[in-house]
Amino acid sequence: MSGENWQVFMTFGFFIILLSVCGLYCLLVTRNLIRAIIGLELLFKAVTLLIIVVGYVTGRNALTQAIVITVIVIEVVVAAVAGGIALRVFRHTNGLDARELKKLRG
Amino acid sequence: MPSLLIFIPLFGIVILNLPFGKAMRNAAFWFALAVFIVQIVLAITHQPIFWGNEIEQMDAFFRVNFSVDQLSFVMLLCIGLVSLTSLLVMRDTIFDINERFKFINLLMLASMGMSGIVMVTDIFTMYIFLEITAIASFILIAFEKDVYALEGAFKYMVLSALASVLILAATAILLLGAGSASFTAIADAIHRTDNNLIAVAMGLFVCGLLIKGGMVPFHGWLPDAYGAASPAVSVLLAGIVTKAAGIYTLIRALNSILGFDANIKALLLALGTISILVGAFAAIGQKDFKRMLAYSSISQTGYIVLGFGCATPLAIAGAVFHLFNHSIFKSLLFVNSAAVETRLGSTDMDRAGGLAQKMPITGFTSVIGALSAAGIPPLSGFWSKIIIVVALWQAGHTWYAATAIMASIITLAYLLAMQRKVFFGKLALGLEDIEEARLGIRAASVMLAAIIIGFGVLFPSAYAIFIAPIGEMFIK
Amino acid sequence: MTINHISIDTALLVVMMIAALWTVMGRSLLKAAIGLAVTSAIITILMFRLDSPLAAVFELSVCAGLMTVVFVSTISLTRPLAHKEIVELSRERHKRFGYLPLLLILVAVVLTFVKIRNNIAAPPAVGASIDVRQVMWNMRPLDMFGQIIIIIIGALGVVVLFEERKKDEW
Amino acid sequence: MMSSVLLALTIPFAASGVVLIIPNKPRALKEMLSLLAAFATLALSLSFYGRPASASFDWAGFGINLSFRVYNFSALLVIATSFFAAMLLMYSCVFMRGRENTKLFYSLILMSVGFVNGGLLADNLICLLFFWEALLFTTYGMIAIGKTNAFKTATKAFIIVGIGDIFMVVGAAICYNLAGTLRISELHIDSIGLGALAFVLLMIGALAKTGSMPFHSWIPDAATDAPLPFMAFAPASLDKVLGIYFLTRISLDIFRLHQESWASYTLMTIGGATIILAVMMALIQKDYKKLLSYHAISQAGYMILGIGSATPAGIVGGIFHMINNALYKSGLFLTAGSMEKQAGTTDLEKLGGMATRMPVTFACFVIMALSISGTPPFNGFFSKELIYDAAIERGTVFYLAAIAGSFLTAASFLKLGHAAFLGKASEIRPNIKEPPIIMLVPMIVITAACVLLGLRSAIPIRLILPVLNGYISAQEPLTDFAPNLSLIAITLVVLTCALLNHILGVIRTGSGLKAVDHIHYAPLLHSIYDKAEKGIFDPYNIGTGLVKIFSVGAAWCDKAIDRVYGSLIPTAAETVSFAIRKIHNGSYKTYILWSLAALFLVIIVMFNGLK
Repeated sequence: MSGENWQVFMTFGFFIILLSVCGLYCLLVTRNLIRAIIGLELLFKAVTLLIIVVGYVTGRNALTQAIVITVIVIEVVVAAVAGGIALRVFRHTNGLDARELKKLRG
Repeated sequence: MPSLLIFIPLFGIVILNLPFGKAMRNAAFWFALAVFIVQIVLAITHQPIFWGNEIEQMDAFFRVNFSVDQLSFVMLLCIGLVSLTSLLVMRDTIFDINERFKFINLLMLASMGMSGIVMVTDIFTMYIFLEITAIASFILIAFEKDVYALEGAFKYMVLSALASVLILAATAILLLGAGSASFTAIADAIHRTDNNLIAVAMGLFVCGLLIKGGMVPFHGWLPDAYGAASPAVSVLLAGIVTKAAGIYTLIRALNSILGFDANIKALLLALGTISILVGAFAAIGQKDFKRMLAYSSISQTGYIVLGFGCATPLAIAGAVFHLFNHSIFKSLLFVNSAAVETRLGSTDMDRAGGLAQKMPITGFTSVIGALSAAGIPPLSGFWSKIIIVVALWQAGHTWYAATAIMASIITLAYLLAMQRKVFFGKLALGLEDIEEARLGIRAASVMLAAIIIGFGVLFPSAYAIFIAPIGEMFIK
Repeated sequence: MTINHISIDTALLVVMMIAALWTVMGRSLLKAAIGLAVTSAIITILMFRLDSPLAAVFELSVCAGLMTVVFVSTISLTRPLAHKEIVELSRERHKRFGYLPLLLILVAVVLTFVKIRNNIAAPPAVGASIDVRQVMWNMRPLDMFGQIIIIIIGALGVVVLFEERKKDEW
Repeated sequence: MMSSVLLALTIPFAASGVVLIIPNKPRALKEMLSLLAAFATLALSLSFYGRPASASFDWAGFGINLSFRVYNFSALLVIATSFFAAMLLMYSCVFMRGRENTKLFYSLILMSVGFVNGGLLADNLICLLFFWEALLFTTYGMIAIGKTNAFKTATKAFIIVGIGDIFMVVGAAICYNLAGTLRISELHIDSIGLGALAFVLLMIGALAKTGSMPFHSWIPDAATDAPLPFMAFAPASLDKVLGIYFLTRISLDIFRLHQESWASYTLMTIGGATIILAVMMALIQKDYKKLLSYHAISQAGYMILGIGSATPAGIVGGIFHMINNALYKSGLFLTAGSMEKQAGTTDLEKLGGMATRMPVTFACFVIMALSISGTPPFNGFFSKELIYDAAIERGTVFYLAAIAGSFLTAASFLKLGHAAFLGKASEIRPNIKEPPIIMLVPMIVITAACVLLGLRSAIPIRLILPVLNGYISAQEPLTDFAPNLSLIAITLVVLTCALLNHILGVIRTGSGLKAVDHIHYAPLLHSIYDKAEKGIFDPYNIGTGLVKIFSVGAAWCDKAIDRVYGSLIPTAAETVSFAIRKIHNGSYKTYILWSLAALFLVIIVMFNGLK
């Protein structure tokens, strides 16, 4: 791979890792279920960007764009279903506190 | 024509959902039943007209590229059997016609996703089918809509999404070297390049699959999801979903994509052993029937992964056979738990007792299931475990083999404790008028018990037909 | 792409990180949802700059648009927290989320020490200019069917999870 | 011939399956069927002798074959097994009447016969292990059928024997690694290094099956909880047959034990200790079945001592003793069964004066008791003499242990016989009379066999001698063993002493059962006995000090071993289980953290590679 492309890949890679750390931190620290889902979305964003960068540096934009479109569809469906579950939880516990979801243990 | 396994149910679901009134909703059950039975029959007979490449028009029409080998056949058989079981259990646990209809749709979609997983030849398409199965599963878990089910579903969703991210990241990095997402291209790229990044991608990929498969320490979601789901869903999840999504994909990835890398083998051996032990020990003290079975499931999956980590043809054949056996006996035990749950209203083992007197079929089949899980001759579970252990010796992994055998005793201990608490001993107070489970559950448990006994007794021929060819697949 | 291009990209990436930080550390849920949309929008620009226009359009319309709608509607369906609760929460939040920038700097420092050899090379592409639509419809039709199935599942999921039932007690 | 080898397995298995599925009534149907199967197996096994054969079937592939081999030794033992099975089934037909689960019991007995035959005939370690393990489950099942407490006992037996089996499995694995084959007839390994470890592991397996110390503690428990025919069947005969068979195979064929090896001394020490400790425990039992069960352990010590001595006399004596023991021990258990059936109890304090009411049973008991004590001219005498012969050749200590065991055995049987059959007639149940003829026939047949094997002891010894082929070099002539007159004299003196001791005790206390109480409640020992359950030991007036140390040691060993199996292992497992359940705290964040930690580790490992 040419040095220039490699540099692009490395630069993007650096920020992609930072973005996923952001998402993971959000997922782990928050006590709100919707915010946890937002953390997951950040992770998905990071990985989408990674796929596009790979497409760019290998010159296979067509393939990676096709992949990314599918990933985006999946992402939305996951977010919708997760939101639905959070909504249900809200209806049962009257709150979105992740600490409520500790009844199953042991 | 393997694509028909995906498209016929898909079109069926679309048509069933058209607004044609109640008749469609009643037909859904029979349609699903027919689809699953046809899948079982085709997987057993290896019908060349259906699977063969002579009649390509269908696949060519849809421009899909499926490939089916021995391993896929075993998996398709499991998928058909467990989905059928789940359907039969559903018949006796969900009675509202609209609920039933939605459930059947989701069940067929999940089953379709799994059939896709075992037939694809492209890493990204595999990911899509994984996602189909996963999303359908967590909707199914949340189907119950009590707060426990929601909790289980949410945990599964979070961990599963994390796994998706890992798998996608790995796919992206592998694309960097391969330029195409097909198995062959990626295998070629891995073979060609010696780079840290690619190695890390392999690690990410395997970790993603291990989360889906619920191996220790990636297993946190599994007991909650299995335990909280409604009976029919537990059967499906424990029997096949995690196996198809995590374990089958793992062996496919190792064999067709990543190759048996030394580091990954060491990783799998270690994780397999830890899973066996943690699962078994955690199962000992459980008070809830389903939760105990869930931990037991982790432990049994450990055996399978241990077999993969050993990576000799015999070990992999044994592991795949154990995968099949596990699908059958764990489904059977979950069907038994469903029988208890429908009659007792809960799966708390302390509340049950002496149920075998009132529910003889459930009691008897649960003994068969438990003994097969513990690896007792001549039931089929024994053969797969012994093959794995023998293969481990032959490969020189004596300590792993010894651990595997020791854990087998723990398995027997907790399963016997369960038997004593739930089915034998004195009849618990207030259970005098309890009845045997309904027809669907009974039929499912008898069918699965018959398979366990049949495979155990006819092991040599079953071995020759199903298992040995898988071992041969891996001889390089 | 010249060095100049890379610096523009880097600047955009830094902005993206700031948006992400705002998303995570912001006080209200609504702001977090909007922050996510902003992050998404910046990623759209990056995708556009990386010669992936179709994906960029999808990202913009679906992720920045549709997803925000999903989140905002979910947030509005769940009861907003009382004001007092928010104040208490935000005090706590500072403690818990204050470490994120530190963590990010730490990870960044560690990453600068990681060296990866540049010996990965994909085999040269066969047909130089294959269109996205061609890839999607001719080469990867199974993905399209997968999307259809996923959307059906999503629809079913929304029906199952969002529907009101008399049985629910609240 | 190939198919007939398999028949020794398939007949019992098929019968077992059929018995399980046929309807409960008429009762005679299942009884007839199981008897028929047992006698058919016996007839078949008789045809095996002197006709070596082998059969092999492709089984699991990858070098694991289902291979069988008939040669004189295994054929002899298959005959013995089938004989016992036939006798005991006949006995059970009456004994088990009116009890629950009889169908399952018959089925399990037949299945065990199949498994034991399989184990004896197997010529492949994996194959042998398979049958060996399978026997574990039939044992479990048969104990669990018994009284309410039986489940716990069954679990205990299962754990103890299971642990032995695990060692054996590992041992077999090492053997395979060293020799590259799993065929027993081709396995020859030197007992040094890993080979030594393999020997120890396999030996532990064999000893655990035989029921020697320290793997014995389930047998006395089973005596009270399990159905009686099981006791006569498994611990008294089949377990010994299979365990000693395997011990002989590993000592003679696989590892070629030689006299000066550490292994030989280990075996002899275990044998000697088992004889003494178990018989001490037997001495003070106040229950017919429990007393016999401790003897079942003690007698195993003689066999192990004999085989461990690695001398021709010892090996032949050990095997001969195994057959003899199986005969008289199962016979004695049958007399206990008659007592239980007719008198309704086996508590020695309640029994008494049965000799006049059950004369046939009494006669059988006397002959077999004389036999087990080693009185000429019964079979036990001849095998014991051979073992003494070997023991004195290898070291006086072992001989002393053996002869002391003989003394205590005689003393305890004098006590047992006196308490149960003589003395004041107790009136626990009116009209106690002989059991039905079908129960008497097996007893009489077994007693007759004891007498016959004693009077014609040369015949069995000649049948056993070929076992040594290949072990003892051809130069040494293999003839009958000449009797050692001085040893015989000592034996007779010791037996007389035992008799005198008993008479002395009876005169002092006036009761056969309490003949030993003066030692029992001696001021020095009183507190120890009180502590170690009411009257566990009954040492005699000679060498009180020495006996005391031994007794305490034996009681302590027994308890400690019991504790390891009964509470230490389960407690450890529960603690680990509790800890594991505790860390599953229900928060998905914890689970994500675990995953991330593992992921991080994997990334580091994959990035740098395992060096």
